[in-house]
Amino acid sequence: MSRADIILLASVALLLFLLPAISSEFFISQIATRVLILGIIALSLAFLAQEIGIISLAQVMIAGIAGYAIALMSQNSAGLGVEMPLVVAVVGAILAAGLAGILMGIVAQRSTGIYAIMITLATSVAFTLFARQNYQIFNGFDGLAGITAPTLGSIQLSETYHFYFLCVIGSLAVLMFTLYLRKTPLGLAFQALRDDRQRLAALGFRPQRTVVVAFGLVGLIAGVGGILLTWFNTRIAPTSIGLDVTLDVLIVAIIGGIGHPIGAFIGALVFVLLETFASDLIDRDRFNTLIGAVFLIVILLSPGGLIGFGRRVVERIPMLQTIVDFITRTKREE
Amino acid sequence: MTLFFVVTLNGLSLAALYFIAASGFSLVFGVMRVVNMAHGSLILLGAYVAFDIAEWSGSWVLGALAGSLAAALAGVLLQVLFFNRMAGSKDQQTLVSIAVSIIAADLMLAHWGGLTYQLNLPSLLEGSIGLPLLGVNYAKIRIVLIVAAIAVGVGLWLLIAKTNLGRLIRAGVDDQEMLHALGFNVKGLFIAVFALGGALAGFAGVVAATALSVAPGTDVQFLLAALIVVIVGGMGSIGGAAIGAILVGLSEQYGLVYAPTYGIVFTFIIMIGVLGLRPQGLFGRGDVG
Amino acid sequence: MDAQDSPVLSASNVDLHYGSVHILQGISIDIGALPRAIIGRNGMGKTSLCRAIMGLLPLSGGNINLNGVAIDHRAPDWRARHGLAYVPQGRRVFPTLTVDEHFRIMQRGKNQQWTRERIYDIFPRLAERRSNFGNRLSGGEQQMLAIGRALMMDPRLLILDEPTEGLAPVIVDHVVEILQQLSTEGIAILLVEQNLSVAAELADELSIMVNGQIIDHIPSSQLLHDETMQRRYLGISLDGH
Amino acid sequence: MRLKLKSSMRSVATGIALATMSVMPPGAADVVKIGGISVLEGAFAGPGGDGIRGIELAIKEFGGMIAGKKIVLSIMSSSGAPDTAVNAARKLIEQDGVDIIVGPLSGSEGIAIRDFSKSNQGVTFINGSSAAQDATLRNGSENFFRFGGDGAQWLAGLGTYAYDTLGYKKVAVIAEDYSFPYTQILGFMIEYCRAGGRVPNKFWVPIGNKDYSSIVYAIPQDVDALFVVLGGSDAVNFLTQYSRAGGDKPIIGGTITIDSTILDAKGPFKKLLIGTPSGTPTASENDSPEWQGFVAQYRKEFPDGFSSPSIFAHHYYMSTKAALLGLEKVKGDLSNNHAAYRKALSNLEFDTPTGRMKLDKNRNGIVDVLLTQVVDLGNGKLGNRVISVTKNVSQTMGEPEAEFLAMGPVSRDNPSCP
Repeated sequence: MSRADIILLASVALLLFLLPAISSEFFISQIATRVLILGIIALSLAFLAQEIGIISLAQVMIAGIAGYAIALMSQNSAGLGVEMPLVVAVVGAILAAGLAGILMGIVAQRSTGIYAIMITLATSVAFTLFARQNYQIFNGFDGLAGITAPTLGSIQLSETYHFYFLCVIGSLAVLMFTLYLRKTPLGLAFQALRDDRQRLAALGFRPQRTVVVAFGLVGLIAGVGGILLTWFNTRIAPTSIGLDVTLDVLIVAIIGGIGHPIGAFIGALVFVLLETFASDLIDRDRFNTLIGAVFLIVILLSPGGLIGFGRRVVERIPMLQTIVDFITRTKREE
Repeated sequence: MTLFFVVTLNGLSLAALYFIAASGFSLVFGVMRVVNMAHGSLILLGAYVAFDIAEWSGSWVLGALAGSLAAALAGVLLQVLFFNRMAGSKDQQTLVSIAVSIIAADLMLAHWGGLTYQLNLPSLLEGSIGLPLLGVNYAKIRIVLIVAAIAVGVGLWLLIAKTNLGRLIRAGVDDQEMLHALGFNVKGLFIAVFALGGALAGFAGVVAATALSVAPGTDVQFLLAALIVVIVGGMGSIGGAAIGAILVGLSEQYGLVYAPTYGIVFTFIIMIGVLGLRPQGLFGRGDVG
Repeated sequence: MDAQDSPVLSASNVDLHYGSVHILQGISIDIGALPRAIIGRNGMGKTSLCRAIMGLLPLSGGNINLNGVAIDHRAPDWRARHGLAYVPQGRRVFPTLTVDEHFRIMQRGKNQQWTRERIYDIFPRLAERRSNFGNRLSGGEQQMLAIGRALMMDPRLLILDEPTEGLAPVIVDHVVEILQQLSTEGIAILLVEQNLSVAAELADELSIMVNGQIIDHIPSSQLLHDETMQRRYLGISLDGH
Repeated sequence: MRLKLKSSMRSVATGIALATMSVMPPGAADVVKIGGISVLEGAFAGPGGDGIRGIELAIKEFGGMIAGKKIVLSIMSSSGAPDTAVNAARKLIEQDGVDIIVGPLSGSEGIAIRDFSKSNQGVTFINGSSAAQDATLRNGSENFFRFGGDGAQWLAGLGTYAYDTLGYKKVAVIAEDYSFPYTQILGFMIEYCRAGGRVPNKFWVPIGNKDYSSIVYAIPQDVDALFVVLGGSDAVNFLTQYSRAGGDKPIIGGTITIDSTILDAKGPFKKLLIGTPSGTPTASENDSPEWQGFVAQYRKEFPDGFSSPSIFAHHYYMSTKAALLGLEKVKGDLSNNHAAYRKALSNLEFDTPTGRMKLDKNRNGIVDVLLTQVVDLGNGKLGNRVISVTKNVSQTMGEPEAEFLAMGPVSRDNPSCP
């Protein structure tokens, strides 16, 4: 991680930990917590898009696989699965997501552009439909309910603030993971893959294997999001990971822009605020028009997402530019 | 055995509907490299307008014309208002079309309500005919559907291969700037392509509203079908779209009858299989990024 | 420039920037009945000048008149319809159109002077290959096709950007012959070349372009025989490219 | 209560942060806040919108005031999916501070809200039109009430009528593959099978399927009728394709197959519905003055609504009215986690447009159900004629509870009598 990233992460962490002191319980549970969970899942999409240039619409499905895994390894309303110790369940669920990512990567390893989007979308829809039709494992349309975040000693993680802090920690962890990954040789191989598959091969990497590894790693990120999502909703069902959720996550990643991992969370914030308050801002029947219009404006005005927009604003304001220059200069000294 | 043949025929006639829905989408993609996610909205709009006009005039033909025309106009508006201004960025065009489809769905809901709409069949197409050899009755409209799809397919092929507009479209895809420098108004040409793609979408809506029915959500349903068909067949290839439509239509109908529980998953498995083995689709060119 | 000649095209003080790079710097040129040739090395701005005249690149200064009328605000298609025809570097024929289809899209009506048949007359080779697609032609055939389709605009001025690049010598001779013939038929010609002998054969005077400026006009015969001058201005020799 | 205190302490900060967004009516003590959850987008938007009309109708009937307090209504849309219903409820509770929630619309949403209600004791939940059996029968929640009954109850009398009166010995079922149709089919089959009828085939159609042409040909020729539990465009498509293929078996409909949301749909398929028997609490041609008064009120308030209120409008109306009557009984006292209020709701007995309403011990409605038949009203309008009334239908369809529960939860294969 660069010093600029450390400064950024530290300030974000500080802000997130102080947030409960200045906002309502509603804001914490319905806005902030959802933003973080959505942000984590969107980050797995945005990171893949940025690092290897492939937009995967399978990330929500992969999160859902972790969600189903944690549900099946916990007590649930349908009485399906086997209850496991917490550590086994959590690690198992994240690994399941990683494995699902690897499988997705193997299937999609040769695809690029619109075809990569479509093969991941098809896989995601196929899984969702399978889960909806299957009652033996997935309990069909109704899915699995009654899954609460666990209690660690005396700390009840399902309590609003505890769960929020859990999500903050999860978000910071995946952010650090992605920022760290970018600087490793593997991260550099990813970027080479994005820029020129042939050149990567010339460097001695096997492009398709690198794609699979990348899918596996972002699968782990989506897995973290999936577990938190399932604990947050206390349930998982095919509709939790359906086509509209998949498109929501895509929109979040796009609004945020794919320039910096933090963008996914900024996109999530805009999205959740809109989704929650659109019906207050406008005659309730037409809230979707408002949501669509805002997306349209964001896309038309800032091709690089809000991160790109932010960059342009910074360039216009000398003081901010000085600060950024300062940070980037310290980065160069490293 | 009779059931198998009838189901096959059903699969083919459903494929015909999907092909019509996908043809405009594929055309616009083939020419402009725009993945127009608002294509489903154009289909639904065409159906609604066709219903209103058919109801008002009592004529299915007038309704169908009006529906196609309305969708063509909407397609032109999309091109003029949005796509034209961001010619460079394909991703951005796709995203804009998603945003437009969200708004369009909501506005159409506001105007036409949540009801289901079905168009009156022209009396010529009502009822069923006996199928020789099989000894069952079969709906005329579904036979007509297959004929209509073949007509659309052949018409599109003739248009692209044999007419001056088709030549200009191909030249525009090859080298837009050169065509411009040879004295052609390229913007106008692309508007024409969008009008044609929109008209095909509107016609698909008319056909869907006649053979089945339309309601909120029909837009997404047909967009998804068109996407799958075109992706399996290969973006921008009319022949590919036909093959893709047949694969999808057949798998849906076989699945429905022979494997009701998981049949619905088949289509997507086929799509995953095709793209896994041939990432550019069955008939796609490899140059799509 | 001969005095009785009122120019078809006249560019004065044309400036063009690409980003912060000043590509054309105050170029002035008149093109009348006699062919004009501009020579210069790669990257000197020759292609940019052609594109600017065609309207494919926006000027940042100066102006261009066609038959005495300012056309700076006109789009490429307008310019093409009003007498400018462009044969670009690299030919840029349409790969998915056949030879015949290239000409068919250029057909406008009865009053057209240059018809398909006339093009096939001067390029019999193309008539033989009329149903071949653009990407299935040799370089020479592509060049004939590019010239042919430009002619179908019935141009007042033909702008050719390195038309002999990469062609076999016998084809080069044929192209030059055709251009000379066109010139005698009253079509103004602007030729941009690296090949000194081709340029010299077509035009009596050569304009020399260096770093976005036309630095000198020299009679062809003089430049052809003065190797020192060739090296000084062009860094090239007769044997060319 | 800790929850509430915290939120008021922080309300100042929120007010600044969300100045433009938060809805904070003045004099919060003098209002009672009600939240509505329905589906206002996608395929269910028609039914969902009518549900909201029902809520508004009930509030209007009370003049917008109850027990001296002003009624403040907040609406949230769900997508028909369980998660979105829960998120809508959270927003209504935590942001808008509602005391009572009316909703949701569909089966799986209802079960999700029932689960959610268990951890939100500060709020009382009154079901809208969601009709999955298990929302109240198994695993009920003390603060989740369902006045409208479930999907099985709505078809009371239909199975017996089909076997005894219409003489159908064998029926094939065509239905969408999820919990609401399962529940409706149970309601039909429990009587039909007991009477001696047989259901040799059930054709489960995946949600989202629109082309039924092949199902049409797979239906065996030796059945006497088809029992069709499809809603919206699915019903339209099936009936059209069945008829165009020359199918001529009589149709028996599920409740949503003959609801005004379909009878009002536009197109020629409508004539295919004429004569279809079904069961529902709401029938347009119900002559009772209560129902006719309700229809008149509905038509007056919502000229752009359906020609007759749908089951969604009625159920949301009835649920909202129950909520308000309960408030009236306790004079708006919601203290002590609504203890008195919930007691009042549990014991509430009141007249609805569809008969007298009271709850069983699981807080599920004991309803009067109409056996109906679709009739042509002229001018291209369809309605439902009442054939007979079954009063006081309980959730166990008249069976002893233990025996009923022993049959196990409804599914694709339960019940079965091939």
